[in-house]
Amino acid sequence: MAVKTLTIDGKAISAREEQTILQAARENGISIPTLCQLNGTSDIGACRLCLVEVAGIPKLLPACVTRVGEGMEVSTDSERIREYRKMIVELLFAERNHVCAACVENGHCELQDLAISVGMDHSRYDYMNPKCAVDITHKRYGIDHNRCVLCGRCVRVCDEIEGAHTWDFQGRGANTRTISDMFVPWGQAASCTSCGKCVQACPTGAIFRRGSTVAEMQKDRTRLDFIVTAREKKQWIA
Amino acid sequence: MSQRIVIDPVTRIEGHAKISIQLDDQGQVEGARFHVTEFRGFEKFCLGRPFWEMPGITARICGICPISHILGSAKAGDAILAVKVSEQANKLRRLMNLGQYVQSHALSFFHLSAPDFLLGWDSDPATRNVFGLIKANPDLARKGIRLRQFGQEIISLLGGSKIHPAWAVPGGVRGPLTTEGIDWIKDRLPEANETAELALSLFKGMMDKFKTETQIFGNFPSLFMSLVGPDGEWEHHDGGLRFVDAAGNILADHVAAADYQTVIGEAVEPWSYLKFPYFKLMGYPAGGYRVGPLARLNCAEHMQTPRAERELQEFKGLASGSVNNTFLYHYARLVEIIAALDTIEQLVSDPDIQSDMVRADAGVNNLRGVGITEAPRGTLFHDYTVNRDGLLEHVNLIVSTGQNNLAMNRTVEQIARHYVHGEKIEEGMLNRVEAGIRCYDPCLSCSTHAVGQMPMEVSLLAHDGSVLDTVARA
Amino acid sequence: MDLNDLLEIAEKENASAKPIRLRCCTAAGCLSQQGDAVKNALQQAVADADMSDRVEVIGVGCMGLCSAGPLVKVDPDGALFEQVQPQQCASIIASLNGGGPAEASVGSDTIPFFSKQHPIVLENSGRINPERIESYIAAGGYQALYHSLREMAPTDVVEEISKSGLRGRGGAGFPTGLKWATVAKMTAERKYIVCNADEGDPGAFMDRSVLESDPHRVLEGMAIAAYAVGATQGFVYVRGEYPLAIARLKTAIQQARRMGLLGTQIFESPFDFRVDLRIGAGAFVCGEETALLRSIEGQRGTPRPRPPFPAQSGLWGYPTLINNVETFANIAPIVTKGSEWFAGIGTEKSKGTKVFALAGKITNTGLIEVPMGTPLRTIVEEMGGGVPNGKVKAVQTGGPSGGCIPAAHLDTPVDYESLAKLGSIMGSGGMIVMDQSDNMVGVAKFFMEFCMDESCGKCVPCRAGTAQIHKILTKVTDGLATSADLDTLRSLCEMVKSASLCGLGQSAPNPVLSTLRYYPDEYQACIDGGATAEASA
Amino acid sequence: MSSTVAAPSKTAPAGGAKGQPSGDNRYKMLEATMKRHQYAADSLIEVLHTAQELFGFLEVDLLLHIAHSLRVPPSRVYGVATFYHFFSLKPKGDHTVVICMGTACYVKGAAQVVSAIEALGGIKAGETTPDGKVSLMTARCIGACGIAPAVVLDGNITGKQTPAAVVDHVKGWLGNGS
Repeated sequence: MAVKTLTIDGKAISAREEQTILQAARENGISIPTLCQLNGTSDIGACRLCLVEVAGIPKLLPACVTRVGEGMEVSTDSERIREYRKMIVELLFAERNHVCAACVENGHCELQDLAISVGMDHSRYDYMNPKCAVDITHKRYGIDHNRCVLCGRCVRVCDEIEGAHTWDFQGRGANTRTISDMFVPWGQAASCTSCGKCVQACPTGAIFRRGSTVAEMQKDRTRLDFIVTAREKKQWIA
Repeated sequence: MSQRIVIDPVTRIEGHAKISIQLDDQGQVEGARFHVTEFRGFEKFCLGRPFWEMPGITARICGICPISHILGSAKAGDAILAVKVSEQANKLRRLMNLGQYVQSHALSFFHLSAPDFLLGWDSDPATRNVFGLIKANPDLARKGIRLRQFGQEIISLLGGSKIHPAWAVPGGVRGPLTTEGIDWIKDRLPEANETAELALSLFKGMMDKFKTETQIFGNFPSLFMSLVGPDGEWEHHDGGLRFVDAAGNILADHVAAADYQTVIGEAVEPWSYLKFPYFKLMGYPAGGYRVGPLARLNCAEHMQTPRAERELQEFKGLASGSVNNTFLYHYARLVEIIAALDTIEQLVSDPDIQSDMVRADAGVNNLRGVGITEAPRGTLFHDYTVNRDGLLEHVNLIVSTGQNNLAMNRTVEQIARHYVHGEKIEEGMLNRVEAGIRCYDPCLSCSTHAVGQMPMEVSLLAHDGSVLDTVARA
Repeated sequence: MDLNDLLEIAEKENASAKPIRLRCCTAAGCLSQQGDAVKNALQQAVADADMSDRVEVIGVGCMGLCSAGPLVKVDPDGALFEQVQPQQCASIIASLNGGGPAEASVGSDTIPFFSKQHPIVLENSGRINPERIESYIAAGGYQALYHSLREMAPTDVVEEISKSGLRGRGGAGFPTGLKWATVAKMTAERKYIVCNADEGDPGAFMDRSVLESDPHRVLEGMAIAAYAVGATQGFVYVRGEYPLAIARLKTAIQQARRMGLLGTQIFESPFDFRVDLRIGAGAFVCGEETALLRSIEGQRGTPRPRPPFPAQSGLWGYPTLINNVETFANIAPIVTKGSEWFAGIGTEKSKGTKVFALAGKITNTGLIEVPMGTPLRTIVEEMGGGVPNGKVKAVQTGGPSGGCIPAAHLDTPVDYESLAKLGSIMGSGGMIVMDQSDNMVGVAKFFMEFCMDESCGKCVPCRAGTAQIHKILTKVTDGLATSADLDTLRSLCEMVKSASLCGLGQSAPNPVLSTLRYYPDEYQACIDGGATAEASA
Repeated sequence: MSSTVAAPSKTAPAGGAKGQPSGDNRYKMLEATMKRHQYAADSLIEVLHTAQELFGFLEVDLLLHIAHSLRVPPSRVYGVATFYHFFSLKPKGDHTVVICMGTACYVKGAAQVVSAIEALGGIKAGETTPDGKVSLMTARCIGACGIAPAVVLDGNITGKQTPAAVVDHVKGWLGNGS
């Protein structure tokens, strides 16, 4: 197991060579904001919130997929990065119809936490006000596309951990929508095992337990971690 | 020469009132209109949302009585789930509503109206507010503030926050009251009782002084409506609808929530965003009715506790039939604080209040649900139609201010007739118009936005429509 | 099949050629102007005049000057007929037979449009019949492949390409030899070659023309690459919008396979190489290599972060070499004529030639191939003939990823570095000329709408950022924007450029940034003066 | 906005694709294509191309059939079919007019051609007239920049077009529907 030494925000750390900057940072108590990243599923580098600066490389690099390197000087909190993060969060808020005050996830939402952490008090961009539907045809769960940030966690958790691949995206660009099966209402998606992993994976109030009232929905990520760890370490095989 | 007076709105749309006073060609008040320009579009905004979210969403309609919306909405949700909430849950909901009565009524009396009573209608507007009151009568002001806090704290202990706790949910409530909460309430009850009694005796003692106001601040016969219990007792959350007329005759009784439209119609007037509900059997506008504390006392035959019952009967002694004086809303409000405190005392001693069996789980079993509750300022209706998944397809909200709308118009008109002289709007008149409206404690944000002053615009209009004078308050 | 067979085919093909040959352009541009009817009419006229023994009419690929199509060229005397109508064909044939001057308008191949060209990629275009492999072989085709397989080690081939200085013609200009060497070095049980023919830049049609005019050239380049890096399977990913190119590629693959130039044991060597077509389905982002790979795998064409680069982990996780059409088309000549010859053309850092598609407000629209470093002015004013009845305002290069170069910079030599310095890019080679009537804010908005619609939606800066940029630009053109909006626009463009996942998003703001840089007055005018008409003809 | 150059098949699935696949010759041809690709999941796009050629558009049941045959999750098939503008999940009109909106065509006035046809047909780009006669589409550069603006009428590329000329042509389609 080769070890690399590097600095993150001036702090000298060592990391295993197969680790990403994000993993190394987290192990050393340095927090880098993420949204699409979900432990146990593949990293896609889509939300761009974990972009970091690496000395000598002009491009910003996504910490979730960039491997550590010997002598790397990583900066996770420059003024430029902070500003970009804030812009990205503002773009997300302007893109769909997020109304925190009336949201099931209010107070427990990763997007809301991000907004607070980047110091966003309003979005400088115009609200797009897209027409988005709420689908609560599933017996136990619901999805409100107004609150979806298209992070794809539900798609990956369903495909990679549950193995059902009920979720996917349809369309593209700003018209991308999360869909179940052949764009049928969730309740009619034959492939859904109702396992609820997507509910736990969703960072916002987009996927929720049916019957949830405002601010009542709280995701429990440890349940996913448990399954992933148990599987990776084959804890279920005697 | 005919003229018109406009008390015109206000700089800010939301929660601001515009009042126009129309003069005839003799320069006499011909009529007055209280235009509510407040329009939040909640009924449209909610469409497509799951009904479970409605308690949280509709709580945003108003920062003053969110509890009523939460409770009304939760009850409509109960109906859609087709569940009967557990006794325990219902007691908790009732407790929260009573907490709200205490805080809202205390706010109305001590913070908003007391400066007029104690400092005088024509005192300097700059000090005619709660701060002036603190200066003039610090002990009373402090007591009032603490009484309000007591009510707020009950809400907070139950819901976890004072303003928008979406704690009542379709099927019940999210959780019970803790032992610490019960102890706290029990500790503070004696003080609250003392303040309430003090306020009531203070008001009774001033009744003679307020003869003019009692006569001209909306003194007219009308119908009254509220919820009453099975035996016609005072009710703030359950029971059925009762209509009584000015003479105290019962016109309709024990109307179930789901049947409200058999007795209530809603008219629309082009000059106001508010709808005008009326008693169907008498048509519009003859069927206009009043709701709120005065209506509840007029509709109720009895109170549930001896102390409150004594007060009710004394109050009822003021008139042979219904008490028709709008100014006596203030009196009724104080009686209700007494009743609320008595009931709170009963509830916190009930072991059910600590039960955790407080939430029924169910799917969509009815496509329509109506929830009615008595908000401090009057009866509140939440009427939802959902699709089979529980997404809202139609929403009808009838709020107390809407139901008092006709009465508020008549009140403004009566005050104007008495106080408008000539073509200028005088401060004394302005304050009395405001006080007349304030009797109803209307659910406009304006009733609290400014310290003791309602943000509104009043215009005086000549017969030909030209504006003679306008006074705007922000 | 060996070299002798090749030469034999070539000889036979040349011998069968009739003394007079009329070459008719049958590429998409001329076809859309009745090019096929002209060809048929010529054939009929030849038959009618009973001249079939010495005159033949052949369909060839693009001759370049699309604005003058349909084009007919007569060999060997070199007469060029422009805008030929079917009814003029009899007269043309009659003129060959001494019947006096033809009625058709006569062009000249000595005008700068032709004379300043240096055809390497396009050397066969407009000369050979793209639907006959024999025609390609007669022009020396597949000899480079033979030469590579039989006389060079794979490492020699990579070395030769490296020495030539060839850089990727898809836009970014990555050194081709380096890419090949990376794939060659990988040890894997399988490797792939992919030809990126998803020419999506609006205003660019070089690759389409090459595929329609000389498809075997591309296949031969791919085969040489496969040999050099050790791949056995290739894919041509071609736009669905190019039905003719697809048809000709299909024919070409079939013919090559039948002759044993693709398939197993090519030229009786142990080298196997199979090529399959993959048809794109209308997604600009699939021009991005990782998105293209996803698309070949039958998935949504969303890019992924690099590294790993396709050269390390590409199709199905195997090392994959991706080059674009024009890059592959350069391979055979380099192998045949040597890296030194190639390196002698162009500039120090940009070797060889580049094909450009000239379009927009310019007299001579069409395809040209010039040495790298040719000044923009030569291309636009001399070869392109400038703007008809007007002045050049700007030249847009690089499509939606590029920028607008103002007329003041026309003397810039066209190479990768110089264009980048001006805030544009070489791109795949589209050049759209704009005149004074074009509103640059409208142009920027046009490109942003394109990028917004083509964003795959995966990463937030591109998905939500392009939509916001477009919204702000709409405010600007509608006369509703303020100076503060321009600041928001600028900062948003910078963020989208720096933070997007793939090249589409990273370059999407270029048209806005370059017009903001060179035409701030036009933005300001929109703010000061209200709504402005968008660019129009 | 869907873009295509090839003329669509004029035969929409009779009674939808729901019928007995075995009784429909087009299903046999589709089957042959899938077989040629050995029912590999990665041939999805190729198979969708074939299906659209055969059926004119991709109905949901047809997509489900493909999903089952290639053993690809239905949501992925739908996701792919809607990602690419070439694929249409709705039937196209009897005639199609595709207006190239590439840069060269844009600067030569393609937008005006689009507006003219939108006004004539009362439809937006990407839509089909209510009578099902004409579908209007825009394309991302068909590579005919030399003859801009280019318009593809029922699969035939025409160059140097004007709004009036295209309107005349489309009027003919709308008039007699043939």
